[in-house]
Amino acid sequence: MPSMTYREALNQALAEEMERDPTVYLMGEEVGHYQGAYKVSQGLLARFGEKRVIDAPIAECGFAGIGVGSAMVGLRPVIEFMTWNFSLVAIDQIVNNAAKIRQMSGGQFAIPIVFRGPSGAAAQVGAQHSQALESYYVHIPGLKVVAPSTPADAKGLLKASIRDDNPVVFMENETLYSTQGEVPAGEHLVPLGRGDVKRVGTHCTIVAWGKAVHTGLAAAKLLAAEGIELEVVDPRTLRPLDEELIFESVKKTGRLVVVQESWPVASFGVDIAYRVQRACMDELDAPVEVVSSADVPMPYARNLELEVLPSADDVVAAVRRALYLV
Amino acid sequence: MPSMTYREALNQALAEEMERDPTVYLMGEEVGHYQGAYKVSQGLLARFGEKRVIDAPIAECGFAGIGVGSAMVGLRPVIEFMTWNFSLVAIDQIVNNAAKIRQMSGGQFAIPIVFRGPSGAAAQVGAQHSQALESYYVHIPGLKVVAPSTPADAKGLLKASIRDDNPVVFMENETLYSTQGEVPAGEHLVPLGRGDVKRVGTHCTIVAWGKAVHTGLAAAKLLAAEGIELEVVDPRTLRPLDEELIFESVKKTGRLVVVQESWPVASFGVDIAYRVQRACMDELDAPVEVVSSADVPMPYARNLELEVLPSADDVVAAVRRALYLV
Amino acid sequence: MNLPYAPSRIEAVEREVPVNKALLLGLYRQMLAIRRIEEASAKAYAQGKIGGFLHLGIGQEAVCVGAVGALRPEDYVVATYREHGHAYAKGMTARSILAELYGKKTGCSKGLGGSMHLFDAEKNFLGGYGIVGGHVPLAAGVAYKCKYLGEKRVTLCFFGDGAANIGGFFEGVALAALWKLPIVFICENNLYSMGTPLYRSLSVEDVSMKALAFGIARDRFDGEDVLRVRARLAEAVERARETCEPTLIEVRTYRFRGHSMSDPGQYRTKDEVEEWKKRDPLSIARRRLVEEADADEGELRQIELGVKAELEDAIRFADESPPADEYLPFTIKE
Amino acid sequence: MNLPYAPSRIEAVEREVPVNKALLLGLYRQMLAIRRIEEASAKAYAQGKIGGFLHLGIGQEAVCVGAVGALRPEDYVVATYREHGHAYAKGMTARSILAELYGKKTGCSKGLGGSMHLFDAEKNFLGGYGIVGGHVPLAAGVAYKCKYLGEKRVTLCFFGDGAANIGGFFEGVALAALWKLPIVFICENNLYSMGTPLYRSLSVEDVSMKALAFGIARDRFDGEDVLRVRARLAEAVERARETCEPTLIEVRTYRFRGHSMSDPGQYRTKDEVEEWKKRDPLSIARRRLVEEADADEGELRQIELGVKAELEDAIRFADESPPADEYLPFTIKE
Ligand SMILES: Cc1ncc(C[n+]2csc(CCOP(=O)(O)OP(=O)(O)O)c2C)c(N)n1
Ligand SMILES: Cc1ncc(C[n+]2csc(CCOP(=O)(O)OP(=O)(O)O)c2C)c(N)n1
Ligand SMILES: [Mg+2]
Ligand SMILES: [Mg+2]
Repeated sequence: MPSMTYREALNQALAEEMERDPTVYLMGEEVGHYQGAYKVSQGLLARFGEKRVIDAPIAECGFAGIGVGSAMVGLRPVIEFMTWNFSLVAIDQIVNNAAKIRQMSGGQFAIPIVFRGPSGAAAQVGAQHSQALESYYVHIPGLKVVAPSTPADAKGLLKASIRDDNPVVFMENETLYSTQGEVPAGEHLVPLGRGDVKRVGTHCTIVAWGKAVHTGLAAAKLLAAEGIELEVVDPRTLRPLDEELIFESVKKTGRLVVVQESWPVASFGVDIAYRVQRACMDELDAPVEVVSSADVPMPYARNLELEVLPSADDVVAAVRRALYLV
Repeated sequence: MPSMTYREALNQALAEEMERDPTVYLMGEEVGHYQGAYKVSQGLLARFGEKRVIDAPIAECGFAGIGVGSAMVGLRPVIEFMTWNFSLVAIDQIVNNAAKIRQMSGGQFAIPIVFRGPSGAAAQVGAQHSQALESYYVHIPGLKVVAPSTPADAKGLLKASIRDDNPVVFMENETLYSTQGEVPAGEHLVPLGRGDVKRVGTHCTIVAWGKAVHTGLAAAKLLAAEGIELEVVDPRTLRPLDEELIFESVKKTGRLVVVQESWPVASFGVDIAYRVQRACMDELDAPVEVVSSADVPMPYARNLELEVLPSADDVVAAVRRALYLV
Repeated sequence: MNLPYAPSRIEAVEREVPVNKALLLGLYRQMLAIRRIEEASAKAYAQGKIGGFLHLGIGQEAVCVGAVGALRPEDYVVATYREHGHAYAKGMTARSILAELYGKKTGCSKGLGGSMHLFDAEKNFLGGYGIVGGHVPLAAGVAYKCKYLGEKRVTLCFFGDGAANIGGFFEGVALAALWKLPIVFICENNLYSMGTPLYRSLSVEDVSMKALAFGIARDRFDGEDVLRVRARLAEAVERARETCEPTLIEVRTYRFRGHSMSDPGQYRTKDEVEEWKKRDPLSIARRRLVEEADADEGELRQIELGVKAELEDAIRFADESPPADEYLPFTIKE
Repeated sequence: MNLPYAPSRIEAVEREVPVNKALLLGLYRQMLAIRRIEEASAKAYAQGKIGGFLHLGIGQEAVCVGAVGALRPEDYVVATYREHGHAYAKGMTARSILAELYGKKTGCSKGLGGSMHLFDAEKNFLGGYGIVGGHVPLAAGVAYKCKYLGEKRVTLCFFGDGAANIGGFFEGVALAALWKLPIVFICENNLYSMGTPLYRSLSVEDVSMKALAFGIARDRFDGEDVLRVRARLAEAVERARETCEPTLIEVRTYRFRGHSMSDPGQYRTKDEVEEWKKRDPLSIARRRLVEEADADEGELRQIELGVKAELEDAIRFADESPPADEYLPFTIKE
């Protein structure tokens, strides 16, 4: 299997789907001539031309709405937000149009659109640019929400998202773009709604998505030295959620730590915690822990930023609590 | 104590605070000449003039931003959203400016602003106008979130919110505006962050806010006939949350049903459920139940709308499950 | 250096449009049917058969009928929550509209949308929308698709004067202008957004002036004569179709009723409303038919009876249809 | 009826501004200090002492210095993420700016804001903002407060050409126009938003034309001569102060570096950049001082040495200051 970066995997998914289906187009700020702010769309303009790789001005509400309207009548747009932070000026289009038109029209219209881009903090980009917004989108019925953690998943999930007939919110992560991994060539599809066990273990389950999967894996590495084996479950799709896979793992380990970059209150991590506490009440040997970002707007200074973000050490501490080792 | 409607109580709070502090102003669509889309601001234009009661055009992002900017430099704006549904076109101002400026400026600026208006479904106003958005705002560090259920609380909380130095999201409910109740005259302040037991009971705790408090009370009435006494706890402020009051009640009853109009996934109701499950693990005799709106965009037809919204019967059923009566 | 003014591509002269009898008869019939549908809705609302918001366009019929009359069936319409007339003009039936308002399974949106959210995929009526301005970029997206696929189809996007301040409107127009999309933006300027008169919502009361910011064509005229509306729209529609140039049009009109059923409309004087009722587009069309096209009373009576029968049938249909019985699960299964 | 064009209140002629030596010396010193601050920032960024996004305004200094130079200390400035120069021109020190970029406790925002979020309440510098266009309504709100309290204070709101498409910008300008707020909106049109040249982002490349949609005053000129910028801004600022009339100004300028430190700027030719460097505002100011104001090399050298010492001190200060050590709890306690 060829090895490539998460960025290249996304690029390959876009290229393959654009090749496969002429109704697929990519629109966003700097996706064309600039080759993408984070180079995810490198080379696509040259290959598919200005008609299908469209540099949009800074008008997120406008071009998100263009995406929705065009999806209503037969195109399959991929709308890139330079980062998900900027989706807040377009969120009405996603929540009130993309997610609701099917219901409002009595099922006459589908909205096969993918909104994608990096979410979460990069490094020291400050309060307005450091938001992990999955809890916002996963709250909305009518949307699917996807957050890949590896190059293979990035490719397979993006291809599946583009083919899905529902609006899909696809959250990447800047700090993952350069990570490397094996990726099946060609027709590699990861079905939406199916999770994946990223590491097998017995003592405690970690549920995490996107970048946090790697925080979980790092914690697993630290704890393995002490003979504590974490099982890391990556749902990959947050909505619809592969509850079964999570429940199964928790029933085996009896313990759960959810790791997310999201703020804690009314977050998706807490939602998973609640669902597991209900479904696995009898099998749980400890209360479910949720490790989140600190509940503050992100400070700029690197030392404080690191304090705010969930770290492998935070996960280790939570696992220890779950194992009553403290 | 004088009796008045929830609408009148809000009106009184606005009038008193505007009387008390000349930096307080009210801005929103139709708040002035039209006397408010839901008549909350009735009479205020005549009393305070066009300078302090400002009819805004339909430009929510614009006037929300005007509120934030003016709050930064010494005014205390009350910004009315005709309904919270329309806040989605302004949410960037609330999340990225109002909530973050204090942190970003190293504490140099406070944003004493209140964003208020009705949230949740009215009756048959369809998918785009029937959203209970508290889970969105409660997610954001830097905001306080308030949702009064009675006329007295409406007055006391609005007055306290206007005096608070933080941005406050104040969620009313259209179906509550005409409800009647006793309201202390004059200087009646309900401190933010302090909950209230709306009904004392022993068998099961209900936590609910805003309109859902009344759903809980209706369920309590139904169950009282069978000798089941519900305790209805209304946090009133969702952020910061009066956890102690909730925990205390749950420790007494051993059971909890959270009732909310919000969609279920990554919602505030689920957050409370999780917190209680952790904090009261030993005292809980049954898993926490959360009764929410169905996880769909709101259909128009009345029969379906009623199916989607949480009802007293839904609460009764959840309580029965919590009491193992089914 | 003196700054040039932006060119307005249209010389917006109030041209006289000669009567074409057959055409006007058809448009008159449509306007009448729309009037009757809305009167029936108001009645059903009072009877509790319709719930939620109900926004009537009574008084404004010449705009939607004239504008949509300039389209071909394959062209698209995107509208606001005040869209019963637009839906009917685009070919939807009184039955499917009324049944939707009644929340019935047989409604155009299966009772799931309601008055503000009429949709008909077959008729290319792409919806009524409830968030002011939110549908403008969406409409640009529909036009985007037509250009993308090389179709010669035009999108007509209606909006109110109240939408001319909101970001979504500006962004939608800006992108349509930049990318030259085959779309016509038409502002039904009825002088009020809810209770707010123009002078308190717009620093420039002529909405078509916004076109200058984007360098697109504009037009502006009074909207009580359905033939004028149709003729003026035809120019913009053909320009969009042939050259992909968008146009921003303001049509002055007036709603005779309140903003919605709950609005008594106290912000307008009785005199003002009466003055506008003298320019009722239905009366004007009828008068022109008689005075300029030799239509006789019998002919007109025939139309009026036809509309009456259509409405009686539609009301019965809406009444007798089964209620909506299921909402959609939130996602489409693969 | 022929539609009138919207009046532009300003005859935007390129007037010659005569040299006032003392004034120009002061402005030159500011521009030089800003240039040096940003060069120092670039160096510190390369050394890993500054993180995150760093957007330099090198090449654009005459705009912020000239514009802010038209203000009084009690006037307000609201800016974008490319705001080091604006902050310095408003009276903030090189120390407090650099320490902020270094993430230090002694920074103007205590190390919590960073390069994009400089704030100084005392100097009435109300921040740099990172969401394009999001600060425009906020700035209108600051002006709103001044009018509300009857203060004769003006708010100056900077934005980029890239912001001229986004809803927040339009809404902020629309409300300022409708309510006649004492504000000046100034577009630093540096011909690119990130890698996108004007012709691919704006259907009308002259951003000041947006004023026509709102009936407000506008102006437009080249921004390489700091005295011209100051003089032209002074007109708009005084109009705002005296009559509460907002103005929309476009100033043409150019950044010599990439959009941010990570941008190599490959979308521009070397020739284009070199051509613009010939219009470096610092060289122009220096030349005018020598050629038109008889400044001698000694005088200028004196200034240059002063700036050098200021920078050395500021860099040392930023280096030696303790790191930020706590962020703020999310709410203010009663
Ligand atoms: C974003 C948003 N803000 C507020 C509203 C509430 N609202 C509904 S219609 C309306 C007035 C719109 O007036 P106009 O655009 O002139 O259309 P008209 O009703 O006159 O047809 C308002 C304020 C809304 N639906 N959406
Ligand atoms: C709403 C939003 N969308 C996208 C971005 C990403 N972004 C940051 S700066 C920028 C370009 C802005 O260009 P311009 O307004 O011309 O200002 P300049 O950088 O040239 O000073 C973009 C796209 C953002 N910060 N905010
Ligand atoms: Mg109107
Ligand atoms: Mg620029």
